[in-house]
Amino acid sequence: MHTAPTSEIPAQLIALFAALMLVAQLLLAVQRMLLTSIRLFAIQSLFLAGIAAVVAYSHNAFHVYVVVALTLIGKVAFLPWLLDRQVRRMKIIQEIEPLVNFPMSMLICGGLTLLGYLVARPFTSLERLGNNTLAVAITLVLTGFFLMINRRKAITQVLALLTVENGVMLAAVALTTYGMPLVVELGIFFDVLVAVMILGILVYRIRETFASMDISKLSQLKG
Amino acid sequence: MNLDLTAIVLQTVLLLALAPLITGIIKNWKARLQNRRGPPVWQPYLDLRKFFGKDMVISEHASWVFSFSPYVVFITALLAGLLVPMVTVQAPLSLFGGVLALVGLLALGRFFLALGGLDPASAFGGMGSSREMTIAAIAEPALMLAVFTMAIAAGSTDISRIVAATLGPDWNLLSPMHVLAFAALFIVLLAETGRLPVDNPATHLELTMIHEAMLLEYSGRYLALMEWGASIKQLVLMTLLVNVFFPFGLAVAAPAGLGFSLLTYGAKLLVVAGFVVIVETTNAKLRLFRVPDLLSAAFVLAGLALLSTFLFQ
Amino acid sequence: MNQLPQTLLLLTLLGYVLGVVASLVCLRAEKAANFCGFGIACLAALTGIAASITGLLTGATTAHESVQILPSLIPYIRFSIRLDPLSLFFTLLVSLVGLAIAIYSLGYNRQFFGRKNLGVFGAFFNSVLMATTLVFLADNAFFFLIAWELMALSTYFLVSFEHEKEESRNAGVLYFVMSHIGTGCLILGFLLLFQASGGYGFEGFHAVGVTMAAGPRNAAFILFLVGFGVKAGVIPLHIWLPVAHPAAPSNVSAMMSGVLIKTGIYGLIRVYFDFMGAPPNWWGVTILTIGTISAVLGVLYALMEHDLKRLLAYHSIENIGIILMGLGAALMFLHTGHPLLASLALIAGLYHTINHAVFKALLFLGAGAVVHATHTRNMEEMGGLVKRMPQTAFCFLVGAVAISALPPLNGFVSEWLTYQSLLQGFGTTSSLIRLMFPLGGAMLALTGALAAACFVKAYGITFLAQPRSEHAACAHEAGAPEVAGQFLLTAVCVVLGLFPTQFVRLLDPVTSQLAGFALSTQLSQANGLVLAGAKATGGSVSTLGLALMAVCLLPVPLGLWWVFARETTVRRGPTWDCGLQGLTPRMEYTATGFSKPIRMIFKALFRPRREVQREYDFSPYFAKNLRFESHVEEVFQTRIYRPLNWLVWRVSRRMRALQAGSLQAYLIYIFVTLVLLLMFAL
Amino acid sequence: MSLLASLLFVPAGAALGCSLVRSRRVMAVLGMLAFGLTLAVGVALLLRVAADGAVTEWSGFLRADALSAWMVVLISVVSLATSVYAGRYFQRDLVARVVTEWQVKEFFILTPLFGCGMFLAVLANSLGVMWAAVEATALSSVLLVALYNRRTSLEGAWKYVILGSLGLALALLGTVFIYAAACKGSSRQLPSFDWSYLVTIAPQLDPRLVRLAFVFALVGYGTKAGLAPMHTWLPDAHSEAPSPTSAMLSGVSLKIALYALLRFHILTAACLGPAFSCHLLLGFGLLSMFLAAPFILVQENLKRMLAYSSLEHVGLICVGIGLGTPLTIFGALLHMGYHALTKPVLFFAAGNIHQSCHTLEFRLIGPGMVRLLPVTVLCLGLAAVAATGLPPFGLFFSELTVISGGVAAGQMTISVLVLAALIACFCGMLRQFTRILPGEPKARSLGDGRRMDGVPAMGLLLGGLLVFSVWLPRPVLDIMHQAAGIIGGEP
Repeated sequence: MHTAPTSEIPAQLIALFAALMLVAQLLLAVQRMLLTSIRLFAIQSLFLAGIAAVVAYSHNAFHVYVVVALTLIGKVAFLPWLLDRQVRRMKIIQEIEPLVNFPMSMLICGGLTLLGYLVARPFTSLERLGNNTLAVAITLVLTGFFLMINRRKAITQVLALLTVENGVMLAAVALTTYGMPLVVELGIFFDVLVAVMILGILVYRIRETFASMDISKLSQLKG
Repeated sequence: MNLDLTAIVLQTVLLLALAPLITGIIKNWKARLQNRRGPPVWQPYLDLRKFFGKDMVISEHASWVFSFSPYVVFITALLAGLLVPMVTVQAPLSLFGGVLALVGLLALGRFFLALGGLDPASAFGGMGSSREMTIAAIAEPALMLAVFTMAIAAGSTDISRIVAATLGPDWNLLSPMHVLAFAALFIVLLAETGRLPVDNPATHLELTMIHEAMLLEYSGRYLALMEWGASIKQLVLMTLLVNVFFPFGLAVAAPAGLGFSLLTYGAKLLVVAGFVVIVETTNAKLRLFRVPDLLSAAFVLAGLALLSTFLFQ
Repeated sequence: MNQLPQTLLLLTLLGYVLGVVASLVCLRAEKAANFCGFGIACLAALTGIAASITGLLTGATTAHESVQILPSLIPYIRFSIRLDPLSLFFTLLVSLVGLAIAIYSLGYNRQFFGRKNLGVFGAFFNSVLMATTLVFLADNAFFFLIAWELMALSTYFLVSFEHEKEESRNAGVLYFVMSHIGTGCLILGFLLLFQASGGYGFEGFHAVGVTMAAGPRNAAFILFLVGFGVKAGVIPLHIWLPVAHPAAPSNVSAMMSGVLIKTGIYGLIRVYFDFMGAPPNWWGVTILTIGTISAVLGVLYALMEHDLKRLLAYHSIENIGIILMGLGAALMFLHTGHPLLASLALIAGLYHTINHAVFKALLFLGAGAVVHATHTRNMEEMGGLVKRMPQTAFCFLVGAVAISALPPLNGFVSEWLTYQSLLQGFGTTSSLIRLMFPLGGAMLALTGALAAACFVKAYGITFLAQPRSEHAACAHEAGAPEVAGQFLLTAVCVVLGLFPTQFVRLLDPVTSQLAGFALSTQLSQANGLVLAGAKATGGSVSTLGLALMAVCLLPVPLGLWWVFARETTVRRGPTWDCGLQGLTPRMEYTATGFSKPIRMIFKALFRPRREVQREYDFSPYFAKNLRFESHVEEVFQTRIYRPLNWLVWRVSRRMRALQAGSLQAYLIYIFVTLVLLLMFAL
Repeated sequence: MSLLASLLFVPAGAALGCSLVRSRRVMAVLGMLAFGLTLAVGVALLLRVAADGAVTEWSGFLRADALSAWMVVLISVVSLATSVYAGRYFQRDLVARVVTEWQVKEFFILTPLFGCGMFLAVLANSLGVMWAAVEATALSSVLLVALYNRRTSLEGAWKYVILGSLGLALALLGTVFIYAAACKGSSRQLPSFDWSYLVTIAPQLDPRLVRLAFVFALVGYGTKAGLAPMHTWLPDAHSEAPSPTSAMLSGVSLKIALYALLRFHILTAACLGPAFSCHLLLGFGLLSMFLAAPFILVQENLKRMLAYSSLEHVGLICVGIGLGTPLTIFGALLHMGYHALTKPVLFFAAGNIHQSCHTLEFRLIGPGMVRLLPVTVLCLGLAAVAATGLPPFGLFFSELTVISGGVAAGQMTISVLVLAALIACFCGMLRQFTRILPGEPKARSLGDGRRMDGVPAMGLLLGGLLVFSVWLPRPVLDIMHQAAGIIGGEP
């Protein structure tokens, strides 16, 4: 019979990594430089991969290793590279100008974290791996959501979307026995990949036609 | 109830004969009250005779409606007359229609009278028709309400039955219902017959005349028919008034007591005529837009009459 | 029992379908389309008349048989028709009027040759006839609603048939919107009945009202009143009517005013007398009051019109009011338990229904001919037409006399019956309510007198005196089919007026079905010559007798003429012009002038606005030229509908701000939704 | 070849073929063939499911029950009509130099993929795969929306993809929660993620997790299905996409998202009892209906107005399902079908008008379309009559079925609200169409007015609509009753 291994090393590692993911997220929320935030995202994904790796190791489940690999290849290496390249090629002004100023956004993120914990409270009992991972996951989703709202540039919105994705994957790893069936994982992975590519294409076209990436310029369709 | 032909014929003759006389009497008495000698009472007969003898001039704009109207006016007045009991309780045509039919017939006559006024394309005619129809329209509810009061009391719209009911044992002249309804109907009578203070039958001043304005283009025998029809209508309304409210003396069965009833009838008519004369001499003509006040007063009176049937019983 | 009416009715419906198909088939060949479409409509309508009359005479039972005409598709729908007396009576109405209009259209539509697509016109005309017939025959609320909506839809297309005119388009929209709102109320009402009876079948609805709780029952009453009231054009739901009827082609106006608004009456009778069970008192009182108000206000607004067709449209409102007075009285009698009087009042209402259908259709057809001849609907530019289009003028005169409720024509008969029921209603109750009856009667009298005034104006200004415009001066009589259609209706007017007792016999099954009494024997005295009230002593009238008597009296004036005026001559001369050089049409009395006294008397209601502009050189008494405008605004329009409309627009425009185009805003919507759900839904 | 697999492979093959050939006509024919085939297969599938229950293939990876079969038929019909319409449409666009050959090729490749994704979404048994498939449809349609590459179309596409993929991320979270709930019960080895399995164990699932899962799924798939207030991408995408794509988006893609939501709804109802999810669906449905009305009334753009009317219809479907009685669910499914037959016609006609007038703004189109494009306007008018819920077309029946079902369920107020919203939308549509269709056109002619643009496609759909309005074949009725049973939670 399987019980939540709260006292074991893996569990603590997972809790640690999850916390670090959250930290990365909060840093993203206050980050001014575009390239830096891309790297932050890479780091966050790295922690995600770490968690997956711990899970895989502690349950020595093969297919979770696949997940680890995919995450490393995709979210840690490929996507950041892609975005980075695009940013450089399009010579986007580095400055990110958010809608809400930073103290305010910090405050909101704090509130969202609180909400995440409130929502996750009833479920702590059924988490298999470490405390509050679920809370972190929900918080990641919510703050990522807030980031999307708070950013003006197309690229940054893509980034925020990816952090939301990270949150979801964290939940997947944290809540389920150990990850989801392989086919689902693969499907999700490739969807995310394709999504980012298509977003890239769109960002490029927008850049071409609007000579800017400020999506607040995209407001002709009204009513 | 079969139709009594003799009664029909007699009443028709009576109507034809009596109507101009009443007009003449009213004219004559008015003159006397105003210290004039005035025309003799049979003057209207002479007028009619003369009109019939005259050639006619018909407006070139007029159509067949113009020539058709006098007959309608004349005949509807006669028909209406046959629906009211004059000297006998049983009106000759009461089977063919009660008070509703009477009002309807008079309205039909008025309808064509007004059309005849409009037909010759003269502004006077149009003005006359417009005013005539307006006044009739606002007189109608008062008339109907007063009539309903009587009809409800008698439980029938048949005038003979109403008369019979009033003639019955439980008849008292001074019941508030009777008094109020009578007052209402009297005002309506003034309005319907084009008397002062509503209309001045004696004037030919364009802006004040109503009935005369419609007849302006008529001449010769058509004019005669129109005038005669008008006086018959007046007689009919007076008869309605007197016989519905003061039915005493009416002969119940045909031959017996006809003479007496005829006498009483004449007397009653004279009294009403006197009333009319007094009103006409003591009142000035109202402005057209004050007439509604008068008639709405009549409406209120009739309404009160109705209410009184409801309260005192 | 008797299959004949059934088969005939099915043939009728089939005929209308055939008409639709045929007119669509010869879409390109307009002459053929006109001929096929309306010719077939004529035949079908004839069959309908035959069917309904045979049904009413032979199958004089209240037990209806229901016939399935299509397989049912979805739960609750049954495409079945019923042949009970009420349906048959209204089928008679639609077929009769439809026949005349179809004949008329054969000629009237020639004006559209080369301009419009007559195939479409014929198709929609037939489909309106079919849908209306189905509305009267439907045996299932679902089916009823389908037919109802089909009718509204086809009518919408017919109203905006001349869609080049902005007026027609807007009229169509207004009509359809109002009608749809009404339909919404109907659906709700039927849903309430459905709740009570558990099905949509009419036989299940029969007297279901008694099983309902007071709340839903009254709600249903009001919903049906609104729903059918919109269609019938009851004040204050009437605003579409004076807009839509004039905008449509005249044969369509005749159709709408003659038949379509009667579907509302049919619905009210069907629901209140068949479904709702014994009514509480205030229902009847409400209906009677609304009827009275509609009658008086309708005719008053009609008087203010100088657009011939708008005037007629307002008169439709008035007559619907008169019909409702009969129905309301009947409901009150049912409440106080006087089924006999209830039947009398019902007869009055139904009689007036068919009368109005006939003479209003007649008047609209005449107006159509006139408008076509003079190219205007403004009476001020007509005049003198009695010489130029004599037959139309004659028919219109008959219609005018009939609608003014003057003896001996049909309008008088039905109003006489209404008066009778009102007067005898006074005795049915001892509460103060009973004062409503004579007061209602007085208002009815006022209505009648005003209607007479209005039609003196309409006829006098339109047909008499000098032509007021070039077009009127060179107008020509309408073609043979038009005249034929009008004469048919004229004849019906006269027949309905002179032989009421014979016609009342047709109503026996209806009244015995709905109020439990067959009155025709009581109502007819002196073997059918005289029409009596419900009580033998209640008073009687005989239009036929009066007419004959009038003929008998004719010798009097003729004799006088022969005696005194044999050798007098008749000379044609100019009208007295006060010594001017002849009268010009501009000196004639105008329609506006004619109705001025009424306008002044009812100033409080009309709130007339007048603008006078004078230009004079030296003295105000010799104006060089003078411009006079006078407007009358409908109080419902200005006080209720316009503000409402304005409000709706305002709110909608405000709401557009939600979709302002900013992606952030959209994200925030989703975010807030999510957060709220997380906080409350969990 | 087996039924379900062929449904996936045929469109995929068509896409492949289109990517290989270069002749436009061949590509169009390929599309038509593919979807014609899928339609045939779909009908076969429908008959089979109607006869003997759910069909599974690939060891239960693909599974088609009545609901799926119904959706399959709808997808095939709309896609077939779209590909029939698209050929001539893009030909005209090419003549007008609005698109390049390459963009047309892009369309013909992506559309079968779009269809393929939708088929997979309705056929997949595993919720995870279903999610992936829905995401795939979203991604394949984004580029279609952006096809014209105008500023506005890019904007529309951007909003569509951002909101869509965000929503889908939330939906994924919901999916994960369901899976987690499934994991709880079972022991160490991976539990199956199959819907057919989950629905059996649903009563044992942890209610709190399921509740959470449904909330996320509702917001997520609701965004894709265009439920207010998550609908904001809908008018932008629909108005900016090429008309064939708009037709597919509005005709089926919304319903696919709704279908996914329904699967969650069924699980939730089975676990928590119907009240929770039904009430949420009711709320969102009503909100959508009421939000649609004013926007329709004051809309200035034809296709945006059509999009809002889709919003209204989706809302009605949600209400029907939320009311939760067999009758209302039946009505909702019926409504899905009729709407799928109606809305594409409207978009096709709008496409014709767009190509003729080069604008979609009502005031620029101006009155008198009936004179300029009689045939198009005839189809548009018929479809509009249907879409506003007037007889003799089916939507009248389905709407009335839903309403009366609501009354039968004792939900009088809901029915009243629905009716009010429907009437409001009707008034708006009537007013808007009266602005452009009738009347005397401004002094310009659009060349040959008798052109038969897109008549085959519109005729196909309208014919089907008319036929199925008066006559529903027995199997179809059975299918819908079975589906209603499934949604209603019967085993």
